[in-house]
Amino acid sequence: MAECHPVGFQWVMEAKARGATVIHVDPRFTRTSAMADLHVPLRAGSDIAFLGGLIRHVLENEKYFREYVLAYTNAATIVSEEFRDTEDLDGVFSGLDPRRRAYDFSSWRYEDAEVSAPSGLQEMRPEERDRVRGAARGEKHGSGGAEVSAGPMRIRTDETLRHPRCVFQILRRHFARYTPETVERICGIPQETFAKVCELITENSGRERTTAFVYSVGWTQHTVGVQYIRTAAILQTLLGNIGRPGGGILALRGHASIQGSTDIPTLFNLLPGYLPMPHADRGRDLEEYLRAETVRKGHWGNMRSYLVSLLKAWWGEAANADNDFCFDHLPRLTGDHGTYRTVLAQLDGVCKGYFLLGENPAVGSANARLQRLGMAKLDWLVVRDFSLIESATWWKDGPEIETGELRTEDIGTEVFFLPAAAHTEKSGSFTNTQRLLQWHRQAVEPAGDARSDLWFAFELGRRIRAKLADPAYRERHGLDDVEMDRPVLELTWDYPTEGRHGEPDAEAVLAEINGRDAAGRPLSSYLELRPDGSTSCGCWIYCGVYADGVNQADRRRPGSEQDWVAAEWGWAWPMNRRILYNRASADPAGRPWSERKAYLRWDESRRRWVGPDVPDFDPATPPDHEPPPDATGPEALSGTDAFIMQADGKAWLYAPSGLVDGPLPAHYEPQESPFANPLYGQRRNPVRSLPPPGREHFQPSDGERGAQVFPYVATTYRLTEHHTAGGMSRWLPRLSELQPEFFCEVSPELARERGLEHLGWATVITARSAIEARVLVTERMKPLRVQGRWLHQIGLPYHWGPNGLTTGDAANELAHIALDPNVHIQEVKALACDIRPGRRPRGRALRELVEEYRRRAGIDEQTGRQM
Amino acid sequence: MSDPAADTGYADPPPRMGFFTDTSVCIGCKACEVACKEWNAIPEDGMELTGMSYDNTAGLGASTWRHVAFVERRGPVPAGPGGEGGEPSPQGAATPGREEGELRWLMASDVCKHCTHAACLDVCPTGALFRTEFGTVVVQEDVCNGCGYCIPACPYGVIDQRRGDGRAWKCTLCYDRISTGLEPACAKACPTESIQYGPVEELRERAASRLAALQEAGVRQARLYGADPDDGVGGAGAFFLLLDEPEVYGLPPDPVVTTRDLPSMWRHAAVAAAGLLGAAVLACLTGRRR
Amino acid sequence: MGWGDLLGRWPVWRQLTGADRTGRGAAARSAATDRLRPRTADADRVVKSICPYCAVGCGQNVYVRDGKVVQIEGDPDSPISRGRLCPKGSATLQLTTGPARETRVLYRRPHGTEWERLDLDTAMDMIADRVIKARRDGWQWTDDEGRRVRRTLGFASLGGATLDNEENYLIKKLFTALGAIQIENQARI
Amino acid sequence: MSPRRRREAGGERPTVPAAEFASYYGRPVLKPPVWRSLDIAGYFFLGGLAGASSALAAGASWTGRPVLARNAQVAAVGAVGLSTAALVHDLGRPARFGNMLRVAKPTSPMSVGSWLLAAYGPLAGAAALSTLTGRLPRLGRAAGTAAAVLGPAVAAYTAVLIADTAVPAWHEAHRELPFLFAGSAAAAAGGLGLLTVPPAESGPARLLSLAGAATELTAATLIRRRLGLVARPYRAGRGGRLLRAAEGLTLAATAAAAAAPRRRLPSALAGVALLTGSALTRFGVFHAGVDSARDPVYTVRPQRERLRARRRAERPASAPGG
Repeated sequence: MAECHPVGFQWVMEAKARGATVIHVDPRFTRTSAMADLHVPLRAGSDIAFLGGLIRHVLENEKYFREYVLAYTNAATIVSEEFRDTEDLDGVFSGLDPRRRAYDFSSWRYEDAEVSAPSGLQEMRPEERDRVRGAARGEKHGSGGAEVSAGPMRIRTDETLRHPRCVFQILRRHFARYTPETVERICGIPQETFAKVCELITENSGRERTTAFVYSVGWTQHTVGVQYIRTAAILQTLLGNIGRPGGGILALRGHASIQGSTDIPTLFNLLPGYLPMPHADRGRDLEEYLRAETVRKGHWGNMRSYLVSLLKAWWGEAANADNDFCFDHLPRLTGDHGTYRTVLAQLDGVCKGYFLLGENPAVGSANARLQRLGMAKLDWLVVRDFSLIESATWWKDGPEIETGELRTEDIGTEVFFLPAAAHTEKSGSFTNTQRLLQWHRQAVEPAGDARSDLWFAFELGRRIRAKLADPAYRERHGLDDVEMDRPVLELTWDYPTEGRHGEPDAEAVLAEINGRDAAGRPLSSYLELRPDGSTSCGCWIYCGVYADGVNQADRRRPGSEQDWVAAEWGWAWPMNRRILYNRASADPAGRPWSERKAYLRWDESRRRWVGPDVPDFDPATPPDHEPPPDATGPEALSGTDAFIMQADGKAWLYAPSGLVDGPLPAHYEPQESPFANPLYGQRRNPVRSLPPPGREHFQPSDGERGAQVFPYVATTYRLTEHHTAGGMSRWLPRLSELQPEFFCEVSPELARERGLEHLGWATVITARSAIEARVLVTERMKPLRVQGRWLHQIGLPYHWGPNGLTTGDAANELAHIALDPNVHIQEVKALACDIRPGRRPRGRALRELVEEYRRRAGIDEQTGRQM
Repeated sequence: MSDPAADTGYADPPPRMGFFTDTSVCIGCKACEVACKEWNAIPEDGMELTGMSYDNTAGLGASTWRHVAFVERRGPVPAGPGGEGGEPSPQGAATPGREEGELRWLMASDVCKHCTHAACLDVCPTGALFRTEFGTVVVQEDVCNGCGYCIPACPYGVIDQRRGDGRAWKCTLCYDRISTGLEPACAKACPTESIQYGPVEELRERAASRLAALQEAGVRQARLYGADPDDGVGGAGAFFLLLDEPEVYGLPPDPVVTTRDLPSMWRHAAVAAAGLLGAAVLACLTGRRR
Repeated sequence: MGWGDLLGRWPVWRQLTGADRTGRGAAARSAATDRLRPRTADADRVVKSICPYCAVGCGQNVYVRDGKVVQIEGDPDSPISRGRLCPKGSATLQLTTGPARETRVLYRRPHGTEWERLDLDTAMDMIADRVIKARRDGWQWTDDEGRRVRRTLGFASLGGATLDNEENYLIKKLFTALGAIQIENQARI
Repeated sequence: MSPRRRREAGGERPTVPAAEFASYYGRPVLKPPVWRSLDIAGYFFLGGLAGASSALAAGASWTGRPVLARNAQVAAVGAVGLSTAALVHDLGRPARFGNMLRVAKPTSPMSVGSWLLAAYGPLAGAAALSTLTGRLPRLGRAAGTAAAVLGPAVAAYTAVLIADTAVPAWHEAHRELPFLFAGSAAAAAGGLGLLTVPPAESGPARLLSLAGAATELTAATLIRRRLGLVARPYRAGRGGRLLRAAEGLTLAATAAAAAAPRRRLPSALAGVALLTGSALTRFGVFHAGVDSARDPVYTVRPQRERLRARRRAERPASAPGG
């Protein structure tokens, strides 16, 4: 955190000054470790074992927050008899179809939850389920949980937590094997260190104290990434650290508006506000879509209002009840259309045009070579950025030109480079890592041809619409299918413009996102959204950001004039709530768990929830409220259903649905690992997403022939001084001079073992490619004792590429594209590799070296693809 | 100790301003380096990978007025959780062949010390270096003729000549900013308040209490550097809390302003000059007699 | 200007006549030093902004003079950052005003070996044509199993995590209306 | 231990075990002078030659040695002219040379020197001009006398100039350096006399050079004796080599001058050797200083020892009461 979010880290330092203990768990010793009270180096890719060990400690030693767990979690819920755990099936859950490499998760459900319900995944044929799963359904829960039961809620519970099939007992059994000895064997964490962590975390949780977990892509970039976070969620929920001040699991995201780009997603599987993109199998019409996606209880119950309002925002007058509010204008998914699949589609010649909008995949995406080869097959490529990044110039001076794999003259891709406007040259909002929308105002006009992406999108749409509306153009280009173009032509696409360049007024767009009522007045909260088409709203969770016609994201009441929650700075979704699920900060009766950790409380005299934050709960629903039995949606929530987005109002220790790779996390080895899985016969995530054979080579893992060719583990990361793939740092002397060259970090022990010299060169090799880096020998890299052997890990900052003021090979050349099955994120945090002294070969010899390694390791099309 | 501004012709000067750099909370982010360069429009200072941990700046100079040092060093445990210090960390022991003790990664942002008795200022022949009303020491870029005298005079190796420019440059403690009540760029940017700006008197009190708190917490290695008005430079206007010996960070352990010995030098030179004159005269007189 | 004035500006004279006898302080000041002011003090406007790098969302004040950004620093009002910035945030002035920014459209024709110049209007028009064609070429009313999909696989988009919400909104809205589904950003990576 | 840790600066290793010496990656604590040796050591030499020559010239003039007086005056004015040129050449902004007289700072030897030069140069020039042209002899004589008084200051102040720095080898030698420089200046002026003046008039030059050489050698010996660790750059490295050469030349010249006082050739050779020796002395001192600034051991260890000694001295005093 000190490394990549230094300004956010001020609050950690402040907490530390007030007595907080800081533990840093990371394979590397970073600037964060330097500030931590305890640094716990662990093997990259072993966090589930580590967190699982903590869960076991909490359960076995009765360290969980019992009242909290009973009141707010599904610990007492009884799970279906059909469910079989990894305990029973040697590392897989019930429902695994080995042929299709996918789970049928009907057996994971709660007992008595109606399986014969008329909708949802349950009803689908298995093939359909696979396709829907492939479409990253799990991600729709970016703002809430999945469905558990389609019928009225009749959840069986055992408040004593003794029922063998209650979630609590399943948890105990599941995590029983995550003993400190196991943690030591898998993670390389000595038992005494682990004991210290257990002690610190449990001592600092409960009524009086809270522990917060902070993670970044060190957790997500794995083939079991989502389950990493699930494990932390289970632990934090058991300890009562969710929904309370000083608690939580905080994702530190790396881009100014990466949260915003998930909320208003430029993501294939989502519509704004985490509404799923319609799927061909469950989105034939609006009703089918809603049946499949809506849950009965909680705020997701109002999905129709959210979607219809979105359709109204997009298609305005054209959208009405008679035509399903233009639902059919939406394209449908049939599987994974994520960025790595797109690259494969480019290689296959299906995808012929590509926009890169402030993104540099030639450096920043896994298997960067594949990215470039994909771009070389395009008809056209549009790159919008500040400088000539690698993704704009690969056709001229990319690594494949050097190796001779590509020849500039042979590449047919037409490339447009369009200079982008900077944040000072346009107005707009960023959503930061804590869901806070903050407005930045335009300071100056962009120079030359530089324009905002708002201008670009608007102008492109304007031109396309004009062309499509022009009969002569249609005639000339043989555009005879009018129906195809209706969604574009009927789109509401009329924004006021301003300034020298005719930039669209960003506030007008924000107003559309916020939504309007039938009279065109701005809405003030998503509770006002209606399913009948009388409201429009471009992103329901952002509804209220333009309440009263005021840009709430631009609120700038100084922090010094506010309390510590600072609710009048910017605007947080939803409804300006700063801590989600904050109902849980009070006990079931509505009293704070402790005065020290007080946040919300039920004020009986005013009959309201009061506190420094907006309650993440109906403000007038008393703690003792019991909903009528036939209630649905938000009305079905009781006075203690603190987790209002969840289908049962509870925090899920066990996830009966929503995840495609298991209701509980289990430790799986990374796709490529020098170690076997000592916990289960199942080595890797059985349902991880792999590209089809022929595009990429994987390496053998421990126990397989050739595994010893790649005996080390490399992990990629960022440095304070640079930014992601370097587009915003490698061109700046100020930053480049601070970290002027690509390097790898190795321990003195590895340096000795492989003859690496400090400041010399090393070549790092995987089955994909070989890269060279200057060597930093440092004791900050520490060999770990894993399964009785010493493991050396190699640190690779991934900022570099061949362009800019500071250059170097891209670490992502080494990475493969085996993905997490829930969200399709690549595994770049734990890569088995080899390292040797000296620079890498040039030209054709580079590919020959990689070929040689593949031969030595016996790699073929099938290597690493076993389930 | 006297007020350096009052001693240099300022009637009723504002309080002396300075930096307290608390390295125990420095996270090595180098925001200070960049903020300084942005504000003062300082050119790039070399693109070399030094291999000195994460320090590729290497040191203060004409084009680097803030420099973050990175030291990887084994030592006793700083503060243990709950305050008990000195207890060996569980993670320290495991690697065979490595030294005992926990690995520490010390980071410290160095800067011009703005000495009470500033050698650079004393020896500057043009008055380019001068004492401001805030007691800080600043080079006037419109005056400096690049004689280079200030450079070896500085006991900390701070000021240097910028190649291609010829003049000497160093931290101005953002004289332009502080004149209008703004804080220096580095202190403003510093995410963790490792760099604190304020009246020197107040900073010294703050430093003393921070030191006491750290020592109480068992951080025995903590010490103040440059805060003592009785030291060899009369106390620094920019002083530090360090977690190891000063020389580990590249700082001199006991710097003394060279001009402290100047009177003695002049005396010796006077005797030598007189001797030379006398010898010349005497040689002529003696020669005549012969 | 008389000789008296000139003499009065000679620091030696000031040394002799003023309080700064040793010439190390007040007497040594130059006229430029006396005129020194922070460039932020002469800004025409201070524009409130947010740092464009990571997702902490630090507040920034952008100082503008004569239509140019002259300084960017932390906004002390922000309860998130309290006026502080990391090295990247502190380098925002160079990011936005430095010489590394390209300000002209560049074009590489198929099989071309060098960049060429193209005016923005032409470029936009060409891109619009290419989108229309790629969309149509990759159009699917139904997939190979006959399910209605109403989409195009002909073009894709990647990027957006450094863009504004409003920009992402228009991109998603337009591309979805065009039937494109391969719309992705850094959040997947 | 990673290879770079404890890496010490290049060059000579200190005699004391390295283990107790810590530094930041062996980097210098100080900034070595940016002065070019030819300019600045040259300036020291020429300034010394000029200053001592003026004194010698005045003495010669008063005692009726016109050739010696004239030659010394000319040498003084030539040397001071060259030295001023060297000084200006070494400036980062030569055009701003005039700023040297912007202030008058007793704390700055360079400021003092600038004013000295500003006064001395014209005087030396006037004296020489008067002698060469034969005009205004009285004024010329007065100027010569004044130059003779200022000349030794010009010769000696440069020692203060370098001693008044943080450079260990210079600062620690601040007592001896003025004598070294004055002696060296005397030797040079005497040497020039020996070289350019017939034996009949060169007696004072010989005597001055002998006195100068003796002073110089004594001062150098004292420096090496007294400075401990910091004397090392005066013995070893480039500075040490130059100083050894300088001493050899000076000794040889002294011997030659003393042995054959009346013979022109040996005298002239002695003069050349003295001049060269004097120049090498300044270059040697210059480089010894630069070397001592480059290696952090010369900065850190003496300071560390000083601290230790002070702590030892303080401890008993503060002991009562615990």
